[in-house]
Amino acid sequence: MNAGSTARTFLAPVALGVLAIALWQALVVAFHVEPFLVPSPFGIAGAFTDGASNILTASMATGLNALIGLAIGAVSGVFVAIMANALGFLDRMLVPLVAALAVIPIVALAPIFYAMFGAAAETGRQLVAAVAVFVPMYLNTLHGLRQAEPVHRDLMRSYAATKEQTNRILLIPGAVPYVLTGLKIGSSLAVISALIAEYFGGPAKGLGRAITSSAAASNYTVAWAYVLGAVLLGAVFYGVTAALESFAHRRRSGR
Amino acid sequence: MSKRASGVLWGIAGIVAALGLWEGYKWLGPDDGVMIGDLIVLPRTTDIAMPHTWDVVARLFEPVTRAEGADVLWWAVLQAAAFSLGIAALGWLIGVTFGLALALLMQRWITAESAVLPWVVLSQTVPLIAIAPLVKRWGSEITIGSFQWENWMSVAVIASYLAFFPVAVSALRGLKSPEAADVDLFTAYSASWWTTLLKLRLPSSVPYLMPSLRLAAANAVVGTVVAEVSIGLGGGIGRMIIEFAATASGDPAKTYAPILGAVLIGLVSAGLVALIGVGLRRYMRGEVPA
Amino acid sequence: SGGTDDEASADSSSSAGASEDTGVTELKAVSVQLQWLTQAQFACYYSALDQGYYEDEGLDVTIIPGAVDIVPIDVLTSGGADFAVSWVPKVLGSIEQGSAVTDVAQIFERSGTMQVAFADSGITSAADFAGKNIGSWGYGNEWELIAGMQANGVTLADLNGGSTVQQAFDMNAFIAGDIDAAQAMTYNEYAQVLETINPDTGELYTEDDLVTINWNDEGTAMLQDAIWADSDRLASDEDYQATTTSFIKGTIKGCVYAKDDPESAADIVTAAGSTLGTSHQLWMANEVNKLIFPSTSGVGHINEDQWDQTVELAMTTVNPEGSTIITTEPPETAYTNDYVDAALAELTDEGVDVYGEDFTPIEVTLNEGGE
Amino acid sequence: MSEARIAVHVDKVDKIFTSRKAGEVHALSDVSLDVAAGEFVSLIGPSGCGKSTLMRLVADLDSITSGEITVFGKTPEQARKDQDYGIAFQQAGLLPWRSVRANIELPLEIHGWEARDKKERSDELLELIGLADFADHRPDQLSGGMKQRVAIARSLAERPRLLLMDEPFGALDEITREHMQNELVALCQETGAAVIFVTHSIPEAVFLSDRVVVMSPRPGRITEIIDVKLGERGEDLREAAAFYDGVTAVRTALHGETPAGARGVENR
Amino acid sequence: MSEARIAVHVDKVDKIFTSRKAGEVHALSDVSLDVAAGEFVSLIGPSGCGKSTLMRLVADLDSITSGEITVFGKTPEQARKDQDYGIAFQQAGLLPWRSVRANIELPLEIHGWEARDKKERSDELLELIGLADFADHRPDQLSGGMKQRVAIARSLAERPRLLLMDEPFGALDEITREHMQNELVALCQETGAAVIFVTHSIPEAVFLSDRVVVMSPRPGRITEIIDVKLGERGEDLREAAAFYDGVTAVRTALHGETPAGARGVENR
Ligand SMILES: Nc1ncnc2c1ncn2[C@@H]1O[C@H](COP(=O)(O)OP(=O)(O)OP(=O)(O)O)[C@@H](O)[C@H]1O
Ligand SMILES: Nc1ncnc2c1ncn2[C@@H]1O[C@H](COP(=O)(O)OP(=O)(O)OP(=O)(O)O)[C@@H](O)[C@H]1O
Ligand SMILES: [Mg+2]
Ligand SMILES: [Mg+2]
Repeated sequence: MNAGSTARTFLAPVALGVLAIALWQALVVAFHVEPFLVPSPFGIAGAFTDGASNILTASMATGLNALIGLAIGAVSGVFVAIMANALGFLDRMLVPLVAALAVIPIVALAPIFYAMFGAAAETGRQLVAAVAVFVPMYLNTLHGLRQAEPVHRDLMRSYAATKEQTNRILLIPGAVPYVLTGLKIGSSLAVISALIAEYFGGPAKGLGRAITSSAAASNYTVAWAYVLGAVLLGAVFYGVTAALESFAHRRRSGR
Repeated sequence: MSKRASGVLWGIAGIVAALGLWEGYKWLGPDDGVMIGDLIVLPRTTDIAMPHTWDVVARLFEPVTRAEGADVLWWAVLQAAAFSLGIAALGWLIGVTFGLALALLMQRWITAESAVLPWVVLSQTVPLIAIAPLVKRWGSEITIGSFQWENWMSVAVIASYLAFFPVAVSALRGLKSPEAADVDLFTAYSASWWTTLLKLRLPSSVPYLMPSLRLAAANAVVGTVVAEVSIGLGGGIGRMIIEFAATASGDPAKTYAPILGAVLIGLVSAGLVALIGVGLRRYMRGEVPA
Repeated sequence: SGGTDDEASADSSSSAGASEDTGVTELKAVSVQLQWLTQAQFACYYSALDQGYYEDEGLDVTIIPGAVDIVPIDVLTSGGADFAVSWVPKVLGSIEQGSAVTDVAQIFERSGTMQVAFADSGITSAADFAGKNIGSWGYGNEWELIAGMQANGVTLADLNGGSTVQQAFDMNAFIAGDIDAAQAMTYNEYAQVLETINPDTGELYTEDDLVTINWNDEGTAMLQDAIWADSDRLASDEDYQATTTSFIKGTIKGCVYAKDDPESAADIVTAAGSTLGTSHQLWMANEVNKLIFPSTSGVGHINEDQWDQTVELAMTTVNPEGSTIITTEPPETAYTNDYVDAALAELTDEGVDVYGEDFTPIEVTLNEGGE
Repeated sequence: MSEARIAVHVDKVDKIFTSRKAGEVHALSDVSLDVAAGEFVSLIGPSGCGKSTLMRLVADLDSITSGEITVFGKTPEQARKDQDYGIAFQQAGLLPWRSVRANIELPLEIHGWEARDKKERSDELLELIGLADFADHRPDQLSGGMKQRVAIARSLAERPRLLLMDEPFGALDEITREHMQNELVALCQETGAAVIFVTHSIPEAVFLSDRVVVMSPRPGRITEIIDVKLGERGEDLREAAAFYDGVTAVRTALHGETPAGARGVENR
Repeated sequence: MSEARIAVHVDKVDKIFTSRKAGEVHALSDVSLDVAAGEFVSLIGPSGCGKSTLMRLVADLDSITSGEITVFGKTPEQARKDQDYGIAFQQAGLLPWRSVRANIELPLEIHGWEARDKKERSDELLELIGLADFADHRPDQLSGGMKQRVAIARSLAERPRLLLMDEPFGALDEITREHMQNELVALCQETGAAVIFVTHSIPEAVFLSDRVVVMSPRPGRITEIIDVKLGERGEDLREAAAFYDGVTAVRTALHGETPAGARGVENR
């Protein structure tokens, strides 16, 4: 049973992936599907290895923006959530603004940020990623800060702890797992947002530019190799944050 | 004052404060923004970067163009918003259905969960702007009898691609949320999987589902607008954003109109989802964030 | 509602009815994929549709506007359209990737792409680009720029930041000074700048405030808007061959109409769903006319020297990934004058002036925001 | 005892859990127990001694590792499918979105009873637990004791010959708890069902049971079975000497001490 | 009693909660009670009778509606700020991310003790509760009883003259519970603190207390105060006659019956 469940968590998804890729390859070969419809997985893999260094360079450019955006969004999301939790009115004032922020599409936001912060700099992209990260960060942190159990609140009050002490000792550590959940959700959003923002300005580097310029020349196998790069980059971001999250949850499990 | 009314008032206060902050900064901040070295850390305050809030509002009441019979801007935006909302709603519906089906599959067979869940997560790391043209191209291959795949269908499919994810993940959590004792009770009644699903798991999943439905709605809106831009479907907010970009320098206030439209449909869709929540209130005991 | 203004098409039901009455054969459904949104850049097609020139040729034409991620050639090869409008260098790349398409009419004889800078920037030629922020749209629209830089001994690595700056759909980045020399079409982005208030004067920017580097003058111009057809169908399908000639013929008539009455052409495009400002639309129609007329050898005829120059540049221009657009000469089928010449012949017979030697552009006054 | 008179027969049962975290847990070791029809048997013992596990095996909510269990002469699985038992847990486990009546009717609904019969039976049960006025209330409008009464009514809905109860009063306060115990005694007398009752409370076990099964952990086994047989149960019993004797006997068994003669005296 | 000898003075206190759902709840009505320094007083009564409320008022976790409370002659707020009391709840309420030692040091940390003093005091307390070996463990590695011991150590950290405990053993099983009661008795004797102890368990109240305050609900009021005075507490006491008498007395008071003479006899 022990071995069985390990097999399930690791082998099952791999098996499904292999199956899907095999089927994909078989279909492409059997029906002579044109690459502009669906390139073959082997073709993509080939283009991926051929262009590995270009893809790596592009991934680094996009990944750095995503990382900075993630950091800005995470820090500001947590900070604003702490403020909103401490000042009830701020929380209520932010409700419509956060709701609006959650539904502004990147395509609308990116041009504004480039106009504000300069189109030749990476700042606009980083901020687009930051905004995408901010929303889940803020909501999760706020939720986490409110999870403090009444017994703990009573305890802090009985110690005549200051607001600052209550925040530092009780609320913020208690919110950590929720903060990390927000970070996990935000991580892949950061990558996608930074990538899409490349369409609208900033230095012509990165995965987004590479995807479009390959696609514009009908070079879909290469375009897909860059998409694969984007997926891997997103997976790395997600994987690292998910590992952080589960580590925190494991440390915290059971009360 | 009722809690709801005070919430609305505070919300309005928040919007006013944000507008005040905008105008205040625009008034005080330097044209070139606040720079550290070459890096702009606080935005520029030129009319192009930050138009006056009242100019944006005033622009809404002027016609889109000076051409004969051009619609007044707010009306054009409203029409585009309604168009995009319709597609987003369809995308939401497809996404929610698919997400629920996936969650059921994963709840039913633990091996399916292990096999599928990582790919579900990975699917969200695919930049959708890259898949949008593909969906359109695949769609153009589809003709069944008189049925012809239309571009707006591609947009709806892309919207659903973003919408299904939170639903699948939260619904799975919700379906697994009943306490062991409750599940035992149903086992003791030798209830079938279906009965347990209908009478226990689905009702229990509502508190998990509601926030994810809202998130799915927001995602569907974002997906619709991005896909409209990407594959160039006319009539909606996405297309309007690119079209108006051509006048971004000469008429900066105009570019904000479709953004307001996007926010509007986002909020309307959240409101519509909240209506569903009213119908399911009996099953709600606090929400579990998606 | 919204979905239908997307694709412009003659009212097919009424024309079908008309054809029964007159005994003319039914109209043939034809679609053409543009490479960008509805605007006066495509005045030829919209005018032809509006004026019934396509109908006269027995065609029921649907015009499909493009978008950010739409590659017209792929729409053509995947059967999503019968013809596509696209720039030659981009398509050469697709051809090398295996797309079987043929340039059947070179509507634009001249390139509309230039690099625009402020007069006080010190930039007067591509040689001055080193160390500057140079804008480009990407999507294969950057080849003339890169070729021009290469001709002046400037590589991408010499630019500030080691690459071009991604240009959005607006000119904000240029006006804000983020981009020192921005890519601009004579008929669109250049006008966008001229529609913007110069904060120093409180008036609109004037052409005196700007310096332009025109690739036609620099010798690195490449062929732009051309009508592309499916090579395989051209080779095997006689019906398609005839349609091709008819479509080119109708289009050229549309161009001539736009040349003679740019105001009307601009209105037609606006009515077809473009939201560009009125003066901007007219400016665009007028500038596009300049790219077509006067025509050296008849509108649409592919001049071999221009074609060869484009191919040569495509084989020597190095992209950011270090490779050239194409590595081998395109196949024979990459272009043909057969259909356009047939169309030109018929038009000449009908007394249409396909050279426009007497063409004189109008004066267009741009208003703020293109209004 | 003849087959028919035996409700539950547990014979040399072992239960070993294998879990990823804790490895192998020997939850029950060589446990044998017979419960007669109509008999009230309590299981008591420190946390982790396997009380719940034993009850769950009888209910076929877990499967045994070795040994044999029969319920009314059938396998536990068959008994479960035949709805031979009713069950109640520590948390009332009411579905919060259902009214009191709908909660009571849940097993009937699952087993496809007619609407009329359901209504009739739930009316009866509501009367029995004294909550007829609360039929349309939702669980969160009830006190803890009321919820537990609903849960018990639900477990009785199909008139089972065997009731399995896992600390059903564990979450109640002492006073409500004593009240519920009185009610349970009355209900059992009325229905004549056999009961396996898991508890942590010595007085509760003594007050309710015909026999108290004392268990010890690691591995879970039965250390002693104490006959109580207090006769007629009533409020007075709780202050009766026989009751205190029973309590002392169970406490002594639990603490694993050999009851000394001297202490027995001191005890009185 | 002189001021100095009175730990807690509760005088004609009323507490009315106004909540959106339930409207006005009269949680305490005309409650008066004095607790002497070093005295152990238990509050017992059915759920909702206001035991926790009374304790929370003394701790200044809620504020009174009318009447007066003083703690060592000060207002409850002042007493709270002066850290005159230690408090423990039903859930141990340990912070799961802090080690056992860090949990015990929490109040010291908040009140700015020096690192050395903190360490010294927590060493003492860990010794006292017998968990010195577990200083660096996290709460989730402890059993329920161990957690509760840590919570009690925490409440003792600043050597308060008054301990407030709200069902601290409510979540423990009977055996661990009796064990903890013994420990608490020892601790109190050592420190000489006054204790207000809320419980649901009659034997627990009787075993621990000098006086048992019996309360009744709607509105919460004190119905009887029973002197127990069992003298030296030890394991034997639990089976002693005096103990059972105390239990009976409290039960009778709780059930609101007038103790009849005849019953007193039957009782023995
Ligand atoms: N599903 C399971 N997987 C692994 N171990 C289990 C499982 N269920 C119970 N156990 C273990 O079996 C032993 C007996 O558990 P059980 O729940 O029967 O004890 P209990 O007597 O009911 O305790 P309590 O009084 O705390 O309810 C314990 O050590 C427990 O940890
Ligand atoms: N914050 C509050 N708001 C409204 N009503 C409250 C609040 N706290 C307690 N009450 C009510 O006051 C009454 C007394 O509650 P309290 O918690 O003191 O009872 P208790 O004796 O401690 O009960 P238990 O034994 O269940 O802990 C109850 O009716 C309760 O519902
Ligand atoms: Mg148990
Ligand atoms: Mg209480």
